[in-house]
Amino acid sequence: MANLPLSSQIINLCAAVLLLVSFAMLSQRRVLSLVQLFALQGAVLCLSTITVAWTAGRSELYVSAAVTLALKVLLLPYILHRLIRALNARWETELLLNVPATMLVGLLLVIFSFGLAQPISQLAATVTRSTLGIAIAVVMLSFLMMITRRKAVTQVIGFLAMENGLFFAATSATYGMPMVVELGVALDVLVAMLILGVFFFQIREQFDSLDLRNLEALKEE
Amino acid sequence: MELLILLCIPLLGAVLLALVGERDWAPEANSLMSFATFAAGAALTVRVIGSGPMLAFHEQFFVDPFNVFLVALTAFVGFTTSLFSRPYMRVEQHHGRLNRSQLRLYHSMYQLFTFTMLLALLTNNMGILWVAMEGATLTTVLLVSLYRTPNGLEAAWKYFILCGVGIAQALFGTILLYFAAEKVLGAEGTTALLWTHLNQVKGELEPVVLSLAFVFLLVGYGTKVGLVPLHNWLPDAHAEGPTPVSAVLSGLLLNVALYAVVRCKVLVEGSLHNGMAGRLMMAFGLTSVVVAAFFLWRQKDIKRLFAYSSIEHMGIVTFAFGMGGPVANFAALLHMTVHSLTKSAIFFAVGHAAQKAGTQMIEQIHGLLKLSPTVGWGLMLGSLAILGLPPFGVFASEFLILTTAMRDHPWAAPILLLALGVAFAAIFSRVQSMVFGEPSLSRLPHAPALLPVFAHLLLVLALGLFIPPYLAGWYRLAAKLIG
Amino acid sequence: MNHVVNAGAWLAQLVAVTTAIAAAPLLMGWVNQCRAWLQNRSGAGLLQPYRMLRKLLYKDAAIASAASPLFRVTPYILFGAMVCAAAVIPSLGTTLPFTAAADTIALVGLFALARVFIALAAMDIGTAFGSLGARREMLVGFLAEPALLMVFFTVSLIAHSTALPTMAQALAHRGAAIYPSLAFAAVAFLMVLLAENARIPIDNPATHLELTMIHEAMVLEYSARHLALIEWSAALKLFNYCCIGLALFLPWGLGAGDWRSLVPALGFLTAKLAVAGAALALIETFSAKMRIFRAPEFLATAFLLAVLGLLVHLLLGS
Amino acid sequence: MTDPAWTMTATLAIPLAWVAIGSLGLLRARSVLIAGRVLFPLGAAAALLLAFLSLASIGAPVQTAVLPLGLPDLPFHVRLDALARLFLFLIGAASAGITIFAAGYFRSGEGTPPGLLCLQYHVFLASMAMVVMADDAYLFMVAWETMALSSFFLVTTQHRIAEIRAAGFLYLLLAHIGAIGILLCFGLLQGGSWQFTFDAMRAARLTPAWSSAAFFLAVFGFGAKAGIVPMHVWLPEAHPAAPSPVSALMSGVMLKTAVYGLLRVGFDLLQVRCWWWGLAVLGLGLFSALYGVIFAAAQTDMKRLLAYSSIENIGIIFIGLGLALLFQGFGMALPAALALAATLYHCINHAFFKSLLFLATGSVLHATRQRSLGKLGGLIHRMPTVAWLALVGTLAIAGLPPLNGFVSEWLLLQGFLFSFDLPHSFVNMLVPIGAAGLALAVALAAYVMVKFYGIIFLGRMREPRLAAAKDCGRLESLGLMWLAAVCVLLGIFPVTVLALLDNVNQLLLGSGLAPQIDHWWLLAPVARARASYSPLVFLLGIAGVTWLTVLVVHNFYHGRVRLTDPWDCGFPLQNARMQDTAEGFGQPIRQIFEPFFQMRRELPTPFDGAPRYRVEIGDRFWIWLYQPAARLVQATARVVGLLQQGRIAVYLLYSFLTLVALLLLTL
Repeated sequence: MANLPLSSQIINLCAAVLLLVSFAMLSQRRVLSLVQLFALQGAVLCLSTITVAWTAGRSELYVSAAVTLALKVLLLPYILHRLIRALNARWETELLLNVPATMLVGLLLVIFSFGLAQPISQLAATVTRSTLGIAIAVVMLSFLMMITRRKAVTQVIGFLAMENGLFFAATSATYGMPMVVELGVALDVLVAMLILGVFFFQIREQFDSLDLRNLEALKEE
Repeated sequence: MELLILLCIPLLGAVLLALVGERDWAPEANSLMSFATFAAGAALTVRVIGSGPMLAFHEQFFVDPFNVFLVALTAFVGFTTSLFSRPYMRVEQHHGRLNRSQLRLYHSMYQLFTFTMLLALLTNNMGILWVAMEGATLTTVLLVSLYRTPNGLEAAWKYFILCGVGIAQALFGTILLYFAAEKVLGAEGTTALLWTHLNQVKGELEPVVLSLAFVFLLVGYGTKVGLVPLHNWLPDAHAEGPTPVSAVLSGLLLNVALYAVVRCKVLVEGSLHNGMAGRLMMAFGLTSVVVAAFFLWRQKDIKRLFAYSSIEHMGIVTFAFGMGGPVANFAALLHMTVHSLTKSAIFFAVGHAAQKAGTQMIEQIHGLLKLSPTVGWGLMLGSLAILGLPPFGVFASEFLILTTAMRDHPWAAPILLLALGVAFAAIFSRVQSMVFGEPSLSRLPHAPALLPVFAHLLLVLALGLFIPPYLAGWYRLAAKLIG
Repeated sequence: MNHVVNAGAWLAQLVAVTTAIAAAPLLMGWVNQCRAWLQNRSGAGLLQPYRMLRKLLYKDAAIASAASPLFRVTPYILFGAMVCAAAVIPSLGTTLPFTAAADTIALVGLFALARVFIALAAMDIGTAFGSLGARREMLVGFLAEPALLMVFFTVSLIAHSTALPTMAQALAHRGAAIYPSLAFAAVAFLMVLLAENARIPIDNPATHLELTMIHEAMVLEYSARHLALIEWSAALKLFNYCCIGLALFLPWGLGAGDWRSLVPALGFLTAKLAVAGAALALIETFSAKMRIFRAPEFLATAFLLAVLGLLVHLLLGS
Repeated sequence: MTDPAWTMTATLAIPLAWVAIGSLGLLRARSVLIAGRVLFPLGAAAALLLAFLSLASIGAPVQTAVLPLGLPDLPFHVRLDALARLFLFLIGAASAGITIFAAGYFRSGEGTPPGLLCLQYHVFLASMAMVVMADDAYLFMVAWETMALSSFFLVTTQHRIAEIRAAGFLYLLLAHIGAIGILLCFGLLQGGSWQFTFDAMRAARLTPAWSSAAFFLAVFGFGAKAGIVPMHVWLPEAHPAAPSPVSALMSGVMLKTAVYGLLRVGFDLLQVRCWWWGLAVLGLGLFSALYGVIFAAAQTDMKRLLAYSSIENIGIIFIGLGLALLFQGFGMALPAALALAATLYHCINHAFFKSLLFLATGSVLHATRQRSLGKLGGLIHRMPTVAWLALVGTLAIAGLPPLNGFVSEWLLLQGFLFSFDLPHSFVNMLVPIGAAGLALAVALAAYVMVKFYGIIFLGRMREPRLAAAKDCGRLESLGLMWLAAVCVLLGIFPVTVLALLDNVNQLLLGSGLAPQIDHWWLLAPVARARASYSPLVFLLGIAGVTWLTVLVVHNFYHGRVRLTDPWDCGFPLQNARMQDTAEGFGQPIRQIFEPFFQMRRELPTPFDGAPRYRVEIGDRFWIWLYQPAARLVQATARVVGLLQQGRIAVYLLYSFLTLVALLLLTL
């Protein structure tokens, strides 16, 4: 570690924090805290993007960082916050898998992700290559979170966290995608969030709750 | 130029219909827009056939025989579906299942969906392809949940989450692709995600990265194709949305998603040279065919039934693309075409039948032939066509796929045939009980639009007996492109 | 065996057919007479069948009003078929011109034709007994027919032919060779003969007991000349069967079919038929009528024996 | 007439004309008059033309053509050779009679409108003709499945009746499964050339193992269509469900296309043949023949009875086919030719007599609206034309001389006689047992046909309303007469027919019976000393003697007849219900062959006020084979259905696990 430049150390730190936040999200039952963790995740992401932009001298990454800040740190958590208050869905009542077991699976996933990233990282020329494994791990953990949660809101937060992981992968492995794509992705995420917001209201209108157990009627009996 | 018009018309239409989509003449406007799109698509097709592949707008758009054929198909099915949806949506409104604002949403999203489909097909940028696919998901989510019923919401939610997660994997795959390409093409330009460039240098791309990328891309776009075991959203979304949406989902969206997979496969195969991508696709395809065939046995809802049939056929096409080679690719393209035409025709007929019966439950629909012979025959012939009975075109493509399978992978042919047999028994027994027997239906306030049904079936029939040389040549070119 | 279409052969053919037609009731009378003797009765005499026929022919026919033309035409067809069969069977000589028209398989077909017609006629009136008889007759028929065919197959193995004259010739000239397969075939043939001709143990020609009768149940509705023709056909059938049996298993003394050989052949035939008739009477006397449901077992045994004969031949190569 | 190009064009024009005629029917779909008086007779004329054309050119050299249709790399190939021409003759000649009958038969009412029926009917005809003409796998499959499809629609004409729908479904399902077998067979046949023309398949060289696989796939596929046990279950369901002309066409003609297919594959496309195939086909045929005829004897529905009889006859055809394969496998040219000729002969025979009988049941059905044998009887008095023509068919199918059914059975038995010369010591003992089985089947067929004819047409009417039955119309009787006449002609002039069939022998076996056929009136396929049969002499003999007897009896005695009540051993109380029923007539068979049946009896007790006896005959194969298969599919579907159990988390898990598994795979 010692011989790494400061920027890399910062990025690595960010990566570690991201991973930590992901685990925190995995174990967190309070929905509002989850939103805060999500905002934190976005902030760390923003920080790491700025660092990458500064280190690599890629000016368009500043734009990305700004979009991230606006969207993932401010706008989306705000929308979520409002939604949760409006829908009165503060608590995740129960998980499909208890927390220790989830953590254990998460740990295995992290090992798996690191193993997966190993051959790719060796090819990467960027300063941030070692963080690719963490990016994959974040994606996987978000996936796990979506699987284990029963509330529609938490599932969406998991979905957004996964998006964060992807974004982190994009910046850490390749200094970001072309701008058009970045913007397109951001637009999609925003629109998705809006649509989901509408959905929450409709679901609650129909079922009086956001519990996903209400959404198990369509099946092969 | 045609390209720009082609993309602008549906976008304009979406905006326009978002404003006036609740008017009485909105369905006609929708059809008109779709027709204009179709005309532009036809013009583009003619041009590409005449002067070969083209690039446009800083290489951001790209048209070759492979995608132009899908563009033409998409525009055509989009147009005929809009024709079908005119009386259909009017009847829905009449029955009070839809209000005016929902109708406006429907029309606007219909056009937007067409736009995203065309964008996904025409773009040269793998990133934009992803954006368009996600856009298509978003528009169709709104379409699926149009009725705001509990089941509709559930279906839309599942569709959204599953496809959203799936497509996130595809984004990761795209990132990895970019990661690999960047080393060869350089990060400075924006060329590193352009398919034409990637295709030129595919031999130099890093195999390890590409194989990982392909896994993510396959799982991602494969979710949208409806490959088993990623298919779970598909039957729900098909069954709960309005029937025109089911028709375009089956007829177009699945094709476009598969198109994305195939584009990726071309790159990956070019880099890996070990047939891994093909084998994966074959495995997914075969699983889908077999599992879907058995799923068909448990269906009580007519639209779900045909949704599973779509999974089955997408499995067949995926399998064929997985096998690769000129004949299999040719057959797969042909199968895509005839499946789109046939399945949308079936959904048209099913839509009318379900409206007449006031239910989608198979057990409660009888004697279509007696009360409405044209709808009955449309459904019957469409089902027979989709089941691969000659002289319909589906048989032609299945014949080619099966014979190729016998040659290249003899073990797969009996499995495919068995699944086809199981599917035959399942679908036919149900359709027969609906079409035949004592009638249980009522009349509708608007005359059904049967022109699209029989136009599609006639095309499919013609393709079974005679494939015009220029069409065959075009398929061959496309098949060669895919390799 | 070239197609000899000379007058002499045709005349011999005519003699053979006439002999058959004329002598068939005599054979029937002889069997009945022997049976009477064996049962310590004096019997009605050799000529009783002729008297019977004459009486029937002179009577007015009484026909059920529900009868269709089929009912009336059947006795004639039956008689025609039996006469044709008689013409085909080499009873006197082996080169009679008509014999080429049918081999043994065709002969079996001819018997089947007669059987189907009489069964149909029996069903025509629509009485309980008629259809009962038809059913039983067809039951016996479908079991006897394959057995008979197998018998012919066994013999044709030796003769390499299914044409009766050729078979008879081949067997007549076999010298001292012993064919065990023929013994099986002969027993099977005998069993078929008993069944097909409505003799004990399958049927009792002398009874009208509804539980047991087969042939008589079918012809209950016939009277007068129709009945006469049917009785005559039955006699001809017995005669034909006996001649087939003789041609296959005791083929000595058959003429070639020309004038000179005709007279000794006639003598041989008379002698052999006399013995056969007596033997038939003996068998009938010594056995008891079976229940109708036992008939399939009886005929299955015949069938089995015939097939065994065949296999024995293949196994022993002789 | 024998100008090759001209006959090819003309032969191809006829299916086209059929399709055109059928399409015309759609213009006035509801008009019985146009369909019945114009279109169907036109179709019959085309059929007749096809028959004559094929007959006249049967000895002509092989002609091929490529049509500008089909797949880009595999346009439609057609080919006319002796085999194709023979079956075209069969299709044309039999369908001519059936179509002219149909012209008078179809009426408006419930079910498919006549115009549409006309289209389906003629497409059916055209597809059968194309099956026979096809010279590549694609066209063959297209025609084959079109045939199945059009006949399915014809079967389900009365689709509002649930049993008919079920029958149609079963039929199409088995046809489809059979088609899958055929497709696989073609896949093997191309033998690595990946050309799906039949020419390429002829040129392919397969190993014996692959040849055997291909052959047995063909037996499976074509057997499903032909109704070979155990793929026969659709036949007794579909034939009664269909309108009678359709049953006639399916049973008489369509089943033969399956035989054609097997002949084409077995003798023409496959170059390597093994003798033991013959044994297997022979065994299958034998079992089918016995099974079919035993079940036919137990039936109480006249069309079901005929359907089972079709199974029997197809079994006999397969016996012949197996025998021919066996002989050819051992290089015995003459016996092979004999057996093959017998097979082909029986195909033609069955086409005519079975069509005749099915059409006769159609007339009975129209006149009485009754299919159950237990409610018919005495119809010879009300429907003499139908009854007498049906008698011809009955005698023919029962295999009685001098009609046609006997000729083919005679030839087949003659073929069996050669089996003793087979060089394989085990086989030469096994095959004669086959002859015994065949003889038993044929004898049982006579039993069945006596039951069929006697109960429908003879005796007294079992229901009072039968008295209102009317004889068939003019067009219908014309159709029946044509078929009956051909039956008689085929029976009387076997030598002429054999000379025609010999063209096929030459094509498929490379050798024929030709030198053995010399006298036109005397059938002696091997040598006169060995066996000979002359139906003409036979017929003249019987007719002459009968006539003479009539003359003698009437001249010497007298012809007075008194009409009375039946005597019946003096039983005083008699009514029509005291006749044997269909169940009663079948009772001995049910008893003897009890293990074959799945029987459910309902017996009255001695104290029943209104005693009732009921017996239901079930097919054991249905219980042993089809129901377990259906249950297996259902069970699998149930298991598969667990995949979709509604919980989104589980779906995500699938996606997740798939991803992880694939990643592990690539690592």
